[in-house]
Amino acid sequence: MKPYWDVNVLTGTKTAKIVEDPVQWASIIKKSIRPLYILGPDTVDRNIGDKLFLEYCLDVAKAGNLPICATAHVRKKMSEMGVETDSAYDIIEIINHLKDPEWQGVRKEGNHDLIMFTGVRCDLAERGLATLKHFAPHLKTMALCRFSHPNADFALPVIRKDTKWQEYFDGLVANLIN
Amino acid sequence: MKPYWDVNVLTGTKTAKIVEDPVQWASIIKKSIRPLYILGPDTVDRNIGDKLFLEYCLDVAKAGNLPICATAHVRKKMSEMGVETDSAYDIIEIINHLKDPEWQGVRKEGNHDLIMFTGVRCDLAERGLATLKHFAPHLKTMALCRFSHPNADFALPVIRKDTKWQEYFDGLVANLIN
Amino acid sequence: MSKNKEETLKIIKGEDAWEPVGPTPLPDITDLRNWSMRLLKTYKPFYAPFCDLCCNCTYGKCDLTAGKKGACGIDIATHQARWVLMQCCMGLSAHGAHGRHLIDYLINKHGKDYKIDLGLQVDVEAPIIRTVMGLKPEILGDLRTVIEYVERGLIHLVSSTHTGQEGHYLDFENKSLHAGMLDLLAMEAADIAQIAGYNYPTSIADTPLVELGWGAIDKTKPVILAIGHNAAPINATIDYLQNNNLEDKVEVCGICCTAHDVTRRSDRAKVVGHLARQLFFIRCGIADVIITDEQCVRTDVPEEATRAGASLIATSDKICYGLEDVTEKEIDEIVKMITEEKKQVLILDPDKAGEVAARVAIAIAPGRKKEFINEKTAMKLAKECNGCNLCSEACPNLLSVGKSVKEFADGEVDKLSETFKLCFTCGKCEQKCPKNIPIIKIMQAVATKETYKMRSGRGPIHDVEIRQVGSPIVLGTIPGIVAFVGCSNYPKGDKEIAEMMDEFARRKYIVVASGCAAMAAGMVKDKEGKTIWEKYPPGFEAGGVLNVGSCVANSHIAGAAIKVANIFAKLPGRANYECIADYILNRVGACGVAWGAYSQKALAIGTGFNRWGVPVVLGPHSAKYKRLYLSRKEEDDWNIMDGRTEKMMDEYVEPAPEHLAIVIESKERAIVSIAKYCIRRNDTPVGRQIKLNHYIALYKKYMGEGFPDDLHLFIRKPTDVPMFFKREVMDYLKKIGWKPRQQVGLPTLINTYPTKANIADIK
Amino acid sequence: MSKNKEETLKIIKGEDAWEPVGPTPLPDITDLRNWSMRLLKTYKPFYAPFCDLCCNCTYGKCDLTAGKKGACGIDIATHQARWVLMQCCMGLSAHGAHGRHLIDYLINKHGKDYKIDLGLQVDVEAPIIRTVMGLKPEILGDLRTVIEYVERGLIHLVSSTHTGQEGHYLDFENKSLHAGMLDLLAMEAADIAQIAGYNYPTSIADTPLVELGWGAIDKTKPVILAIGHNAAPINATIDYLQNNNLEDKVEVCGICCTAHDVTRRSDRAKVVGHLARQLFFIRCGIADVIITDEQCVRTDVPEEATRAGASLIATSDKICYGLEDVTEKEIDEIVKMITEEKKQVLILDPDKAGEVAARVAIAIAPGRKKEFINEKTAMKLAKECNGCNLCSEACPNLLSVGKSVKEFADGEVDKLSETFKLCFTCGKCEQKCPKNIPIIKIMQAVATKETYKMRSGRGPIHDVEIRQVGSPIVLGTIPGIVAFVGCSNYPKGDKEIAEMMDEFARRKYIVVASGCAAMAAGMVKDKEGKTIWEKYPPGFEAGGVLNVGSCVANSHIAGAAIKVANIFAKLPGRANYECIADYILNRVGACGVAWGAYSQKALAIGTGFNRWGVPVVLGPHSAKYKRLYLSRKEEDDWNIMDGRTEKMMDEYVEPAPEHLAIVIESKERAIVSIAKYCIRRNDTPVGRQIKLNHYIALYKKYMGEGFPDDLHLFIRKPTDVPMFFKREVMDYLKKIGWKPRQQVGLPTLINTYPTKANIADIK
Ligand code: SF4
Ligand code: SF4
Ligand code: SF4
Ligand code: SF4
Ligand code: SF4
Ligand code: SF4
Ligand code: SF4
Ligand code: SF4
Repeated sequence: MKPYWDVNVLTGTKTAKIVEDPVQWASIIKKSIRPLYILGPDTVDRNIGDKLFLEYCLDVAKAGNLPICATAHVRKKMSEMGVETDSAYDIIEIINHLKDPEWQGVRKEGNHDLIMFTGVRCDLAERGLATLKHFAPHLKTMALCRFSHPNADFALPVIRKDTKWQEYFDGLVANLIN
Repeated sequence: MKPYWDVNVLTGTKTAKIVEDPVQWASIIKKSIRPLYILGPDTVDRNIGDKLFLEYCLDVAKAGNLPICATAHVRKKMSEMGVETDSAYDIIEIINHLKDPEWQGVRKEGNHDLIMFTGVRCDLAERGLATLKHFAPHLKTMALCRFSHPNADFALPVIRKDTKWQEYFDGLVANLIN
Repeated sequence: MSKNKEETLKIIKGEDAWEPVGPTPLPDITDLRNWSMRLLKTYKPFYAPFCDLCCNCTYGKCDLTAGKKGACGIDIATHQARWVLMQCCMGLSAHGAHGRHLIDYLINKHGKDYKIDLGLQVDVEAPIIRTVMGLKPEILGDLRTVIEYVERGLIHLVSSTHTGQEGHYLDFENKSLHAGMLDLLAMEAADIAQIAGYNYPTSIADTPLVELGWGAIDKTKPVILAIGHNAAPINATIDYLQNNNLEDKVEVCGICCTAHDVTRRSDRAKVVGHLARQLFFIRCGIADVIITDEQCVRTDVPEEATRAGASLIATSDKICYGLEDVTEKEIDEIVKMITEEKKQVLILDPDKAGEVAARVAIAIAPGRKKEFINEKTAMKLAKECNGCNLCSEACPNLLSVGKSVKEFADGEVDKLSETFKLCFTCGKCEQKCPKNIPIIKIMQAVATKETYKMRSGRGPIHDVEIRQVGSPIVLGTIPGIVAFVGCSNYPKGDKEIAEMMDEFARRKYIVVASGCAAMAAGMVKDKEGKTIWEKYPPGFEAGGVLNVGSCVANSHIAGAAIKVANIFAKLPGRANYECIADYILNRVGACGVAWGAYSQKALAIGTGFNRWGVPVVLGPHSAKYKRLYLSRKEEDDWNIMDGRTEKMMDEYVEPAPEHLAIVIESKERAIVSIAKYCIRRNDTPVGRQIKLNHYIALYKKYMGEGFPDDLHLFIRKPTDVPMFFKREVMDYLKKIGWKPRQQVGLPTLINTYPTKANIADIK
Repeated sequence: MSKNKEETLKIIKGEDAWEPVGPTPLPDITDLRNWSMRLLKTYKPFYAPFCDLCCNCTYGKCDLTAGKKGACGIDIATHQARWVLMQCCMGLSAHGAHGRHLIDYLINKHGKDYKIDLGLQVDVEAPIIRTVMGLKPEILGDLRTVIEYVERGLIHLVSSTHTGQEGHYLDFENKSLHAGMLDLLAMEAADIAQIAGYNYPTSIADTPLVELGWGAIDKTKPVILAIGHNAAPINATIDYLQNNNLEDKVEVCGICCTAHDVTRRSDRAKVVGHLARQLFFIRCGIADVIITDEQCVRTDVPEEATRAGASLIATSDKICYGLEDVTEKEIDEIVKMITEEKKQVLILDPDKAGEVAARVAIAIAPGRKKEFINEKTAMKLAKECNGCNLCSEACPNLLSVGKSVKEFADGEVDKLSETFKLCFTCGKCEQKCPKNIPIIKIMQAVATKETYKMRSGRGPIHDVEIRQVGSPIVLGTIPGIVAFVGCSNYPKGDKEIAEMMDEFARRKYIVVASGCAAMAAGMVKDKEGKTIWEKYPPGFEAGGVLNVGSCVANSHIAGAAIKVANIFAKLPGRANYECIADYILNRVGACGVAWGAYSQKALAIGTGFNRWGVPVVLGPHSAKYKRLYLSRKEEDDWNIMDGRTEKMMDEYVEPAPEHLAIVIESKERAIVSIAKYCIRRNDTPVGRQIKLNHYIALYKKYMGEGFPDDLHLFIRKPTDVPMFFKREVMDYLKKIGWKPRQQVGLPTLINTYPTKANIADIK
């Protein structure tokens, strides 16, 4: 499975499992004990259809009761929207923390066992996922990104249409609530 | 599709089409105009079941009326068996020739449009296929090899069992004759 | 293993007693290893593998995923570190070889005893060379000694990347840091050589404003375009034009650092733009003659020059393009070969190349047509687009170029124009297009034709400037020196560079730029139509905005930090690397920003700055460098010695600077972080107040209300709290249970690890 | 661009008039470019990409598949060539840095004026240095001059691998050839330095037979194992043992080239084996102390030494393993740290390291148990195998190791024993095993405990030998010099090396070996129990089998070819590279064989030989080097000049040598091809008869009945046809319509391309 961006083509052996079905995606999240949802700046710099990308993500976070790590300048928009973030590391910093199994996590309850992210710049995200693949065997990674990420443990297929992307979010939220 | 040998894992974007069905394999050969069958030393150094590997290959060549290029020391066994080879370059030399669209081929009728090989040392074959992938856009390559070859245009899946491998040969011969 | 004391002293002219020789003259790879290891203890390597495999030797490919070792025993971290070292060596070699050629060339011209004189304002002519080697260069020949030392170091470094050599990533990092150090050294030698040999201005701050932008090039004249980093041939063109009264008749312009350097020679030369405008400018066909020298030159210039109808003269052994070497032929004959036989040639004699370029340009220009494509024609070309987006998928800057082309075909100009501003004109999109749409050409129609100004490079910071700002820098009352360096692989275009620089200049930081960044900064105008170069003063002072020059001039930025220690604070600098670096790390609030770093050189430079104790912020693309140096502020070793008492502090000390090399995803976040990374443990309460004031204000501006969640770590006592936020902050501190603590007196790492450095020196 | 004639003459002591200075003293990258280009015209680069992508800079990864260019404009061929240059630079640096350290160390010991004296038999002490640089080295200081020249060359070469530099693959190849040339130069300097500095034997041919094989190591004594390529520390151990009358009490042994070099110092030292036995031998636990120096050392030695209970002393700045540098501590203290605190240490002073090793070994050996695992226990371990073959998939030598383990568990020993013979003990299989089966350990049980003999390295070929064989070599009556060099990445084990060498020695070729190949050749006995080293005479003569020594001694093989031109044929050699290389290419029937080449060094060495005009045959793994130099015998440019008439030949001239660098898949085919690659255009009819006789005979033996399909190309006149096959061949020639043609008189390429070389010199 080639990711959307050529620069992210995998040169490796361990590649993501593609999860086409939001039901399955939701069930992976639900099985985790201490998940973390990382939000990158694309979520505040883009819309999906008419709605801010971030709103979809916050719906997911809420539905799954996922603690958030707002990277880059995402915190600003969140605070404008009156949503508090659990933490605000930049992407490289949070990954650096996640590498350490002894780290206590953003809620000081222990390191996370599942990392999901959305809206991180795709080439940077892929590097971060590579770091975690090699150096954080204690956790699993999920790329909730329409451009697909081979270095994650679980990734989406490339989703070309906005409507499909919205549908995935909707399906996910629905299944996380149930 | 990972090939059997780790050292041959693809780091690239253009990867072989896996042809599981000998019918399809045969039809690709049949559609070619000037095919060439390259035989490597594994064909004389190994058996499949009780029969010399080479014998299967010669059956294929015969069924498909394929000119042969015997590489390494394959010629010796062939001549002992009383079979004449059309040419006897070593693997790198034949590939070097194939790169040139103006080359006249082993039968001096023009360069080949389809190259198939069997029994070349797997890591070396893969390098040769890479050469052709990049530098011989004028021809297609087929790896009739149970260990699978990502750099070919068409490759087999990994075939672990001798019996399956024999079956593939049998199917191929049957379909080439028809 | 191989150090001979007598020989060392001979090389550095030990008898020359300008300062006593410090503990580490001509350091070998292992001589500063303990310093590296001490840095790496706090700033640990962070690896982001770009590939899971190693393909370095014929045992490969080896899969190193998640703990697996290669056939040689190497693991993924060590392999990444090895790769980084190799890349640093490439960068170091690029500068070193460039320096070697320039110096040899100038020695051939002027003799090896030619004096180095940087003018009235610069007495400490070579702070890096002095501190690293213990040598005070006085003549061109001394600069060759520097390069010889660099060459000697290089072979050992490259050697250790061979399969079956170094086995620990920390030792590879020590070697990378060493390579970085040698890189800055070579750059200093190279820039001093060209300043001396070409009489570039060095003792004035307000160097001329030169014209910038492709729009500035007068197409009606013959146009000579130089691309690369070694101005020797294009400087020879300038000489030829001047000597023949042709300066008015011919346009000389440059891309990349050669552009900087030729404008230091003649302010009538023009700057087309940075690296990322290469293919665009060649293809638009304005240049009649292209001179390539070395580094960051597209490898397909011969093909593109032919396509554009331009003549090509290659001039470097680094870039020969398979062309015929005509160096030994007569000039007339060469001109004929180019103009009549339409040959592209290699001329290894810069003087000859310079003259040939001028003569060819004058000969062929009249016969050439030069027009940008118009919008209508471009739209017609774009109409073929089927919206498949294969082009977009290929884009290294993740641009939706396909969408822009499609919309442009439908008459929508702005989107494509925006895309062009973010585009590197790398050409990858175009070659993937199944409809063969000439995307780059189409972009000509939407590219601005505006012209801009850039201040030409000024070289080293003056000693007197250092004396003036030394104290406020070290006390913290000048909140920091922010240096924008490196290449143009920007995530979001030139604009962000100008914005970042403006933000800090307004806040009275000292803002320095070089190389492509200096050009990018000039490509944006404010409401009054002024670029940042016109808006701010050019001195090394609070609120000053400086262009030091080309890539090799980056050395002067490190040089300025060293001079703060050596000139202002009077630390003995000679062969005293660790003390000076320790001083910089703990007391000089400098931060490098390489927002668009793409090259191996930028990696080496950044790593070199890191060894001097200067943190570097990188843009998102730079995660592909594979290695960063990060701390974790609450977990890592911030233990430090109070240099006055020579005792370890027995309480937590602020994590400053927090990281040595970090990638930050967005400009907004980067700005906030840069302000933080200018904090030093030596700040006085007033200085700390000023720095925290900016940190908090920028945080509020870019990150939203509230306070940075690490603010308390940087507040030692209530006197550190900025007035403006006083009450709010004090409330917050109370809420989170903050407790006051001591300020470190003369913070230092010396003696916290095994070292031959003398702690007395840092006092 | 930077050549200064006076300085050049000063560096090479131009006033020293042993020969007039030729056209190319101290050549820069571009000075021999025309020679490279001429070679590359016939021997075109062949690229086999190992990866379709480039990941060199932060614009990547760029997909270069089939015609696509990267963001910097590079295409796949040029990128491959760049990669190869980088790899050649690594190899060159490994030897160069090794030479630099050795020379500096020996200069510190003996002074820079220490005379180089290679004994009565060697007057032309440094044929490569003389020919390339124009320098005749007389003292150690002169060897340092050589390395300085190499260092100067290196920085330019590495520089051109930077992104945005060289844009044509042919120019990258010229640079690789230059790197290869510098590599051989550095090796010559390094080996001469150690011969001079350590008094290695040099003027005798029958150097001692030393013991070879792990079985040869006396486990009951303290065992010190040296791994790597720089014998300085282990030589110091020998000194210490000798000075303290402990030589009998301690076993000193080595792996890889250090083993060669320590046996040149003391023939009581033993050779464990080559590179590929490293992990096996460490894990079997026989070594009490491991000394690592540099190159081809597993990167995980610290971990493996700990696991095996051995002490570890690292001794090189190339390999520091992150260990504490204890160089400055007292020996007693270091010994204590190792024996009591169980620390692994870094000691950068070879003398100190050597002594510490001896003292530690003596101290700890009595407390250690050393036993190979027995078959029964091993089988028990193997019983866990589930036959999943994940181990096999990981094997870089494509071994069915899983099957062997499974069958071993069922009591079948032979298969595993066979597998072990082909195994590199790289350990990749083991780490993939889901059942954690200790495969390498199990193999101990089936590994032969036999001991062998190897002739220790002899250094340069003697001038008198050259005088004796010069004529028959050039006439062709000695059918060829076949040199087996390089590493142990053999496709089918050590055996093939011994077989190939035996085939050519029996046929009265001159057979030379070095490095790992010399060891592999000794690991096989004939029916009478003799290794090839015991079976054939050790002189440079027809049917002789020689070990020149470690990797750096490979230079003496090129040296011998040069000496044929310079001593026997009296060609002026000084700074006369092209003439000498041309002579070798056309008249010296030498062929290198690097059957198991794995390293960047081997690549550089091979490329260096190519530039001298010596073809190299590589084993199948070496396709992973990505580049070969191949001709097509019927299509390519075989035009050549008759040196006597100075006219181009107007008819087809035999394609000899046919390729410069080729990978051959099987030993059988390689043997036939090697015989062919020894054919030269200069062969007299008698010489050609002899060569063709072997070619035909070997063809029939390994390729079956009939004749090679290119036989006719090598037959000029009926007098070229070997007696034995006369009638058969003449019939065949008639059948295919062969026509006789002229023999070239003094075949040469000089003056067939632009060159400063003087054709008069080749006469
Ligand atoms: S260098 Fe090491 S990891 Fe890389 S291919 Fe060679 S053996 Fe494998
Ligand atoms: S030319 Fe511009 S738009 Fe096209 S791929 Fe390169 S950066 Fe992207
Ligand atoms: S690849 Fe070509 S056709 Fe496809 S979207 Fe891009 S410009 Fe349009
Ligand atoms: S390291 Fe680079 S060149 Fe090597 S396999 Fe990976 S992507 Fe390809
Ligand atoms: S060096 Fe060139 S091909 Fe390689 S990643 Fe960089 S831009 Fe792409
Ligand atoms: S240790 Fe031997 S059998 Fe195992 S993978 Fe390496 S070469 Fe193959
Ligand atoms: S991986 Fe382990 S279990 Fe599987 S075949 Fe190999 S030895 Fe047996
Ligand atoms: S021959 Fe190869 S493996 Fe052996 S020691 Fe030399 S470089 Fe290393």
